[in-house]
Amino acid sequence: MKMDRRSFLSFLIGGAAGTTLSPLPWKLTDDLAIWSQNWPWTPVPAGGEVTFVETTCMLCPGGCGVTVRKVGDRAVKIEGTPGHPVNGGGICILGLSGLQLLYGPTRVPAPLRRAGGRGENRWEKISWDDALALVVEKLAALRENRLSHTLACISGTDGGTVGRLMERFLTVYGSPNFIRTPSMRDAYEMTLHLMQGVQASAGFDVENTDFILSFGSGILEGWGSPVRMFRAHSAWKENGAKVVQIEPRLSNTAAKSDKWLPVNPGTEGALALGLAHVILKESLHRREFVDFYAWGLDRWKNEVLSKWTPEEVEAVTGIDKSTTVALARSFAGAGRPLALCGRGKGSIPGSIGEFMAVHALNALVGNINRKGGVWAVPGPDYIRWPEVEMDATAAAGMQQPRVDGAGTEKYIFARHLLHRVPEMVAAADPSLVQALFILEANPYYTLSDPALLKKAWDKIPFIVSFSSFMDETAQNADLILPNHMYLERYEDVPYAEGFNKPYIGLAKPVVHPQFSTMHAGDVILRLAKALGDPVQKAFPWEDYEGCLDETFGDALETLRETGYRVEADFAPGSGYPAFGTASGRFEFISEESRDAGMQAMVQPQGEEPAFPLILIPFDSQRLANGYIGDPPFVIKTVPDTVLKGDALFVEVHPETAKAIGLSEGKAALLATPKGQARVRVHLFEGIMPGLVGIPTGLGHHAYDGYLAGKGVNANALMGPVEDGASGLNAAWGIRAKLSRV
Amino acid sequence: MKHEQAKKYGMVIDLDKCTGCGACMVACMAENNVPFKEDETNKLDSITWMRVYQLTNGKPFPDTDICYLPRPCMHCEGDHGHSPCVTVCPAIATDYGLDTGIVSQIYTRCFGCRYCMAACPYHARYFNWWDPVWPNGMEKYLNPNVSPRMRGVVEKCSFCYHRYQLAKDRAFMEDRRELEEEEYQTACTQACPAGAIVFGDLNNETHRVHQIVQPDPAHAGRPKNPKAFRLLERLGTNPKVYYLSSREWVRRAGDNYLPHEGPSGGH
Amino acid sequence: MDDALFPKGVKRCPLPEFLMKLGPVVALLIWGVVAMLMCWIKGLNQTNMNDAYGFAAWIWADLTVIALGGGAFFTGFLRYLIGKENLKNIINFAVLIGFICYSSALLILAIDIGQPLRGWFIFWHANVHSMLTEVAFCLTCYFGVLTIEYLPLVLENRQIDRVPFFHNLSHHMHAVMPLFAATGAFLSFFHQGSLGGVAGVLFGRPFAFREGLFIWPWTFFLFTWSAAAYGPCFTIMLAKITEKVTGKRLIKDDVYDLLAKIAGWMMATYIVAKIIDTWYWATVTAPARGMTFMQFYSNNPFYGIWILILEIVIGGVIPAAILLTRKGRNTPPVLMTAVVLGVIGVCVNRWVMVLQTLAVPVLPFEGWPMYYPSWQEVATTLLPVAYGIILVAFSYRYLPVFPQEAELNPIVSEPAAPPAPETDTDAEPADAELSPAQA
Amino acid sequence: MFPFNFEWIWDMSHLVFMGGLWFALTILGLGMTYCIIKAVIDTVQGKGGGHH
Amino acid sequence: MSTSDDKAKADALTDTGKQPEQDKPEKGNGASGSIPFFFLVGFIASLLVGWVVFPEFLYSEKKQPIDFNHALHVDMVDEGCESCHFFREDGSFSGVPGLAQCIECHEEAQTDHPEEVKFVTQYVEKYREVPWLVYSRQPNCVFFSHAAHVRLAKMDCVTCHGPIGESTHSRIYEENRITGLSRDIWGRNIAGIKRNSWDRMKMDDCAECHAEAAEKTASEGEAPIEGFFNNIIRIAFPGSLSGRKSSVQTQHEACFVCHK
Repeated sequence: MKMDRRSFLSFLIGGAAGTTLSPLPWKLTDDLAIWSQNWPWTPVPAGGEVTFVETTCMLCPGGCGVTVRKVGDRAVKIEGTPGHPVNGGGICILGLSGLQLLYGPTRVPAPLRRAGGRGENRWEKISWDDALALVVEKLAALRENRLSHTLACISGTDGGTVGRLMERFLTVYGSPNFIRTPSMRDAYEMTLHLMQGVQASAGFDVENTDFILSFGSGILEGWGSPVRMFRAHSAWKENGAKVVQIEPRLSNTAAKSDKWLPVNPGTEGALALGLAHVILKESLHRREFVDFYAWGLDRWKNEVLSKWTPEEVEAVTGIDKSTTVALARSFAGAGRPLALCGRGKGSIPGSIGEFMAVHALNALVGNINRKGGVWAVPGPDYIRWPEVEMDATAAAGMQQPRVDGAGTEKYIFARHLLHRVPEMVAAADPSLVQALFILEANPYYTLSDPALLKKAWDKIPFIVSFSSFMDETAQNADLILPNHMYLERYEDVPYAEGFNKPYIGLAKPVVHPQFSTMHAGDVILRLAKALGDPVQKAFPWEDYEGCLDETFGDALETLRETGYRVEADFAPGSGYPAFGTASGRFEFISEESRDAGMQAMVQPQGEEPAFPLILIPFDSQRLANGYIGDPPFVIKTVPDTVLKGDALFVEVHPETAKAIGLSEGKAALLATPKGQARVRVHLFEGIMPGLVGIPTGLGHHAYDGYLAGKGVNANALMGPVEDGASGLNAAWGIRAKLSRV
Repeated sequence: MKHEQAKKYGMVIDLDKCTGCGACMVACMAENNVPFKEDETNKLDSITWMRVYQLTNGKPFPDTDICYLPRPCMHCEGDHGHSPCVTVCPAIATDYGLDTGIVSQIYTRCFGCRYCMAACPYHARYFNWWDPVWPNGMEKYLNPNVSPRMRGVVEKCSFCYHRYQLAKDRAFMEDRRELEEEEYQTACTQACPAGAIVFGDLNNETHRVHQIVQPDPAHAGRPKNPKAFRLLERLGTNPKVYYLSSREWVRRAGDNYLPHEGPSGGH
Repeated sequence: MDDALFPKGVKRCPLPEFLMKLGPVVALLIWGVVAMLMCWIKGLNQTNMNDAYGFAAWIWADLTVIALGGGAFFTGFLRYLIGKENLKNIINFAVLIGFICYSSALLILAIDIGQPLRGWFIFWHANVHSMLTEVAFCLTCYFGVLTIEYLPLVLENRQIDRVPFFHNLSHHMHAVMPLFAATGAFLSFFHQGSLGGVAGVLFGRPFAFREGLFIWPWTFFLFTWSAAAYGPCFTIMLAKITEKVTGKRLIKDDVYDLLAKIAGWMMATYIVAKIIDTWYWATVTAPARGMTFMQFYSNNPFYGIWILILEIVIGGVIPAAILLTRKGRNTPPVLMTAVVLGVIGVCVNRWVMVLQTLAVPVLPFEGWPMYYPSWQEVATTLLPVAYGIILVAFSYRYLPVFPQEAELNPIVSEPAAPPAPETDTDAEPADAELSPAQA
Repeated sequence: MFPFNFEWIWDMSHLVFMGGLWFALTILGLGMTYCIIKAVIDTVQGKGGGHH
Repeated sequence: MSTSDDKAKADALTDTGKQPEQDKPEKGNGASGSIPFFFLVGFIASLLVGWVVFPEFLYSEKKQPIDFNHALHVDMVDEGCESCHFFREDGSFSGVPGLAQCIECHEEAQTDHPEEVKFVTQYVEKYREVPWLVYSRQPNCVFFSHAAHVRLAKMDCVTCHGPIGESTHSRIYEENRITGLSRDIWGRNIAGIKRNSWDRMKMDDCAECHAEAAEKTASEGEAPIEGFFNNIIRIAFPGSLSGRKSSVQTQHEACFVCHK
């Protein structure tokens, strides 16, 4: 029979009927839905046994204890270690993101040798042997030519075994140029040296104070050990401790404080002296300390009484005298008052005058080395390695002045002056630095005055980075010898910033190294071996772990278990200890350096008419601005009033903006004597008119697509300002011009 | 739940302590496999189950004041579990559990109509506009207890329900059914460096949340603590997230008030 | 060429010309399809929607076309249940428009959801408390009804009609049509309402929230009402446009007049109800949640009070007034103005109920998010329009959509001459005689 | 949508909502079936087209 | 749809039979006799495709890397299933044993059984995990607590996993080409009909058991007569008397009880 149109139609209808009565359409519908619920390209995390590893976070000097949750051999989450002396179970935004650094795309996968020009970011992978051979060859040659002192190392770590190994390596190799990255630690150490005659770092008994007078310290922005400060802050809220924040911008700390004093930028030191004036004038100071343990008060008193009257202070700082007087009284009247300084996170040292003025306030109320006060915490004592035997070359090299001039009689009290290095290197010919090591630091990003930096950088023929990450410095090096990152290695953390007790944390390998990396300690040991005696002799250890074992002895076991060691009952002497100064007392005016401490303020670079405004950088917990850049999670939390797309917002007071003809979100050109950048403006009532606030930690061009190219690097618009008395970098801002585009 | 008394898990966030550091946001993202894009600066398509808002009192310099307000899902109880979002979901992809008081979101049931987002006045619900992508290798840190979401579905804070599940499993091994307060804590609570977040069972007098807010059963759990308030209390969403602030302007910013009204008058 | 397919007794332009005229519309259709595929394959990141605007252009288009398609159910309701016989002359067209609107709505919904492959969950795992479920169910069912109502018209195509089975089928379907129409009306009343409910039940959104009757907020009834009022306007508008395009009168004025009059009354009563509702909401419902009326219309670049005036006065009061006067109804330009204003009014109402609902900040510390559609959204929203035009064109060409057409346009048979474009070569005297007889 | 679905509850809202729905569907279904059957019968009897 | 009376007229008009030739309707008896036949052909053909051919295409067959003899192992261990599929202290369930566990006994081959030898040489010696294909693997959205079922509810493994412990060979693993899940989830029967509690592992199967449990608790303490009527209701309206549970929406357990 013939198949005509109609029979075909009926065939189809029959087919349709049959199909609906078969599982085909229904099962297919269901399975497609299930497919859409389990798309092959959506990852399914593997399960497994859950274990916890307690280690120490090394992303900042905070020294927090962290516990890593593992599933099988994967690290899955980082959390604070409960009951830890420093952070007591809390953790900060950066510490939480550590795993994104561990498994992230910014890791340096293997030793890399530069293939293209510097900064072109073209690399070739080479074996560790070849990589080390390259370095050895270079170093041997330098030593041959009596140029050992032209080897320099910029290190983000010192005091711990790795830092000390590096320092030891340089010493026995014959170079004095071990340079620590700058921070308020430099200023505080110098302050303690000058006023108390001790070689120690400053610890703050913040848990027990009841009145906090903060001269621009970002207590809630990452100053000191961030988590510890947060916890202290919450404790203050509970037990009613008062916080007075002195800074020109309404930071988080200022917003949380009981009183915010918007002071003219850079005049914090003047206010401190003004307060001292009132205290001394009304003799509110604590006699039992001042009379028996202090020296040079009278001369200092005269100085302060004559120079820093509340009227004078009002003129300088913009804080009216009644406020100053009231503040001085309440500060001195408090039970355990504590004055802090070091702006923001304290990543720039600051003027020694300011630090001494603030420290003098603490002395006036007698809370030196007392409960709720400032404690002098001795440096780590656990490293007792045999003295190095230097040969002639080494000795000669060590006799050479340091590149940064630290220790030379102009900068007699300074130990590290990294900010001077670019200037010095750029100036001299031939270059004072022939080979540069960079360990746990990212100077190419953090140093200011980019033009000068570039000039100096180009004059250094051989630059080796030990970075685990492809940061700016690594990207502009000749050779990268990637270190294990902190979750893959053993390393002792010799101290916790601002913690008032001697403390050692231990970082432990949580997971096996993810890439072909090598522990910086082992690299140093292998370099030493390859260089042969006398260098080799100074390193009598098989490998880094062997060194660690020998250094700590039995203590290492307990460290491995608990992850930290702390002298819980540490008290700096009973009551007031004898001070190490010449006078054996606390010196209001240092006998060693009479002029130090008198000049409390430094002026910003730039001239009025050309640069009518003042640019002040500000720090934020959500923006890491040191060696480590923001991981994806952290950058995600940055508000859209700071970053939108790739555009950075600077904070300007509405009036100031209006004067320039700018409104919210408008694009503008920000120019300083050191550089310029396109920005957008965010109108903020919380910033003093006449200022421009710029967030730090952005403007990276290295790292990954989640961070690179976003915003502007504040350091690139700044320049170092040398503090006359100390040589430390005291730049708190720079003159600037904001114009429409 | 025959053997167990019903829980009502809730949270109280002390805005005086909150420093706006953002640790809670990241703790949440890390715990719950929240994806991220290269550009997250458009906050209208940026998934943050826990979002920290910045509030300002709008006063001129130098009287300006700011306050940070972390906003997880409020896990509204509404009227007998009829929270704004739950009742509107056409496919029962979101549900209110009377046993825990937690509003669940089942990603595989959700087909992405986004009605729940329209219903939520807190913007606590987020849509996966993109397929989640982790840079090569980074998927290693993903948490197996939370299923990664696919493109085209809505997700939100779950009060880390998986932690409740795991805690119960642990309890079962010891033949327990009831959990101790500290056995079940959300990731943000655990992480908050300021200790500003307290989490627990609002029905349980021994739990801190209960003691702090003193929920008033007569008025749908409205806090008796004068410092405490809830967001958009007047809408009748009956949230289980409470806030503490000693500052009047902050408490006022938590809800809409007519000029003559105020946080106290509003009640 | 295709003359054999034309309805009896009417002229149609030659096929090439017909296709040529459709060309641009087809292009538009293709553009829309491309955008649609992009949304399905790449996901909804192709749109400008975001977490603040979970609903946007698409849902607005959905609500709007359904409101405008309301002409079908309401005309059917009047024709079959109230017995307005005369409406038989426009109901085919009304049904056609309804069919287009509802099929479009379903299509748009299928694009709008994030996981189309799971779309069927809304039926299988239905949550009966969700207004959206009600929408989905009634929408689908009523679409079925419209198909059933549209089918006989298709079967009446001269060729199809020759197949005995189809002939009989359409015959019998006519017989039971009132039953279908009744069911359709029942379903429509509910889903039109539930669309209103979608916004009205959102007690987290003071701008949209309304109290109501049992589970239904007032918006529920307002939506049904407005659909009944504005749907016919849309039908009239399109019918008029079709007449313009074809250059023929297709429907007698008394039909228009009747429908316009009814629409006018519906609109008038609706707008009164709407004003009362708005007033109550502005003075009682919203303030109870701490929101002042002007809060909803200020501090943002777009949503000003003008939008309310446009909706209620220009899009409601004025057209209602016009349609209530015989003079207004019977002067074509005025009538046209009225229906166009009406259509605008209902579009604005749906826009407001969808987008402004989401735009109004509820948390005091949030701002107004603004939104504009991406080209993909625009294209996919225009897709139904293109498809609609094409379907109308074909239906008009091959189906007896307008029973009165032949009568209104008698064919004067000419001596055999080179066929002019507008001459129906198939026009036989028989047909010519037939046409009057049909009346 | 069916009593055997996980989501189904024997409560008023389900009975009313789904009841109404199934009611409508039944009417449509029966109506169409009626039409088709009648049409088939007529066709077999040779009615329709030009033939009766 | 013009009205029926129009139709009547139209029909009447067609009677005048004035159509031109080509308009003549094809006579019913022409090919139309074959219409039912073709209908049947299409009907049966599609049924065959749907019921027989389709399932064949839907699933791909995979062999386990090692043909594992459960029966043999069960005899040798003393704690039954939990000897290898054990609980960890934190309440999590180990599931399929990892290599480390197997090595405890299979450091080197104990017999010369080819499968064991293969296992030792290919996996133990190379320290490679065995890529077992898990018949009961659920999609990632499922949270299943073995502790709750085995420890708390004291359920047998067999209830869900069937008598796999008695198997002497690993059966073929059938993978759904679309979903990537094991056929055991939907069940071997394409229509989804099951005889044993372990024949399917879809959500409804979990729900079924949970509902029964709920009904049991609900029916406890019913007076005999009451129980009698209730049972009738239970049969008529399944689940209607299982009593309200934690989920506001479904009145079963809250969704999060089984989903993550």
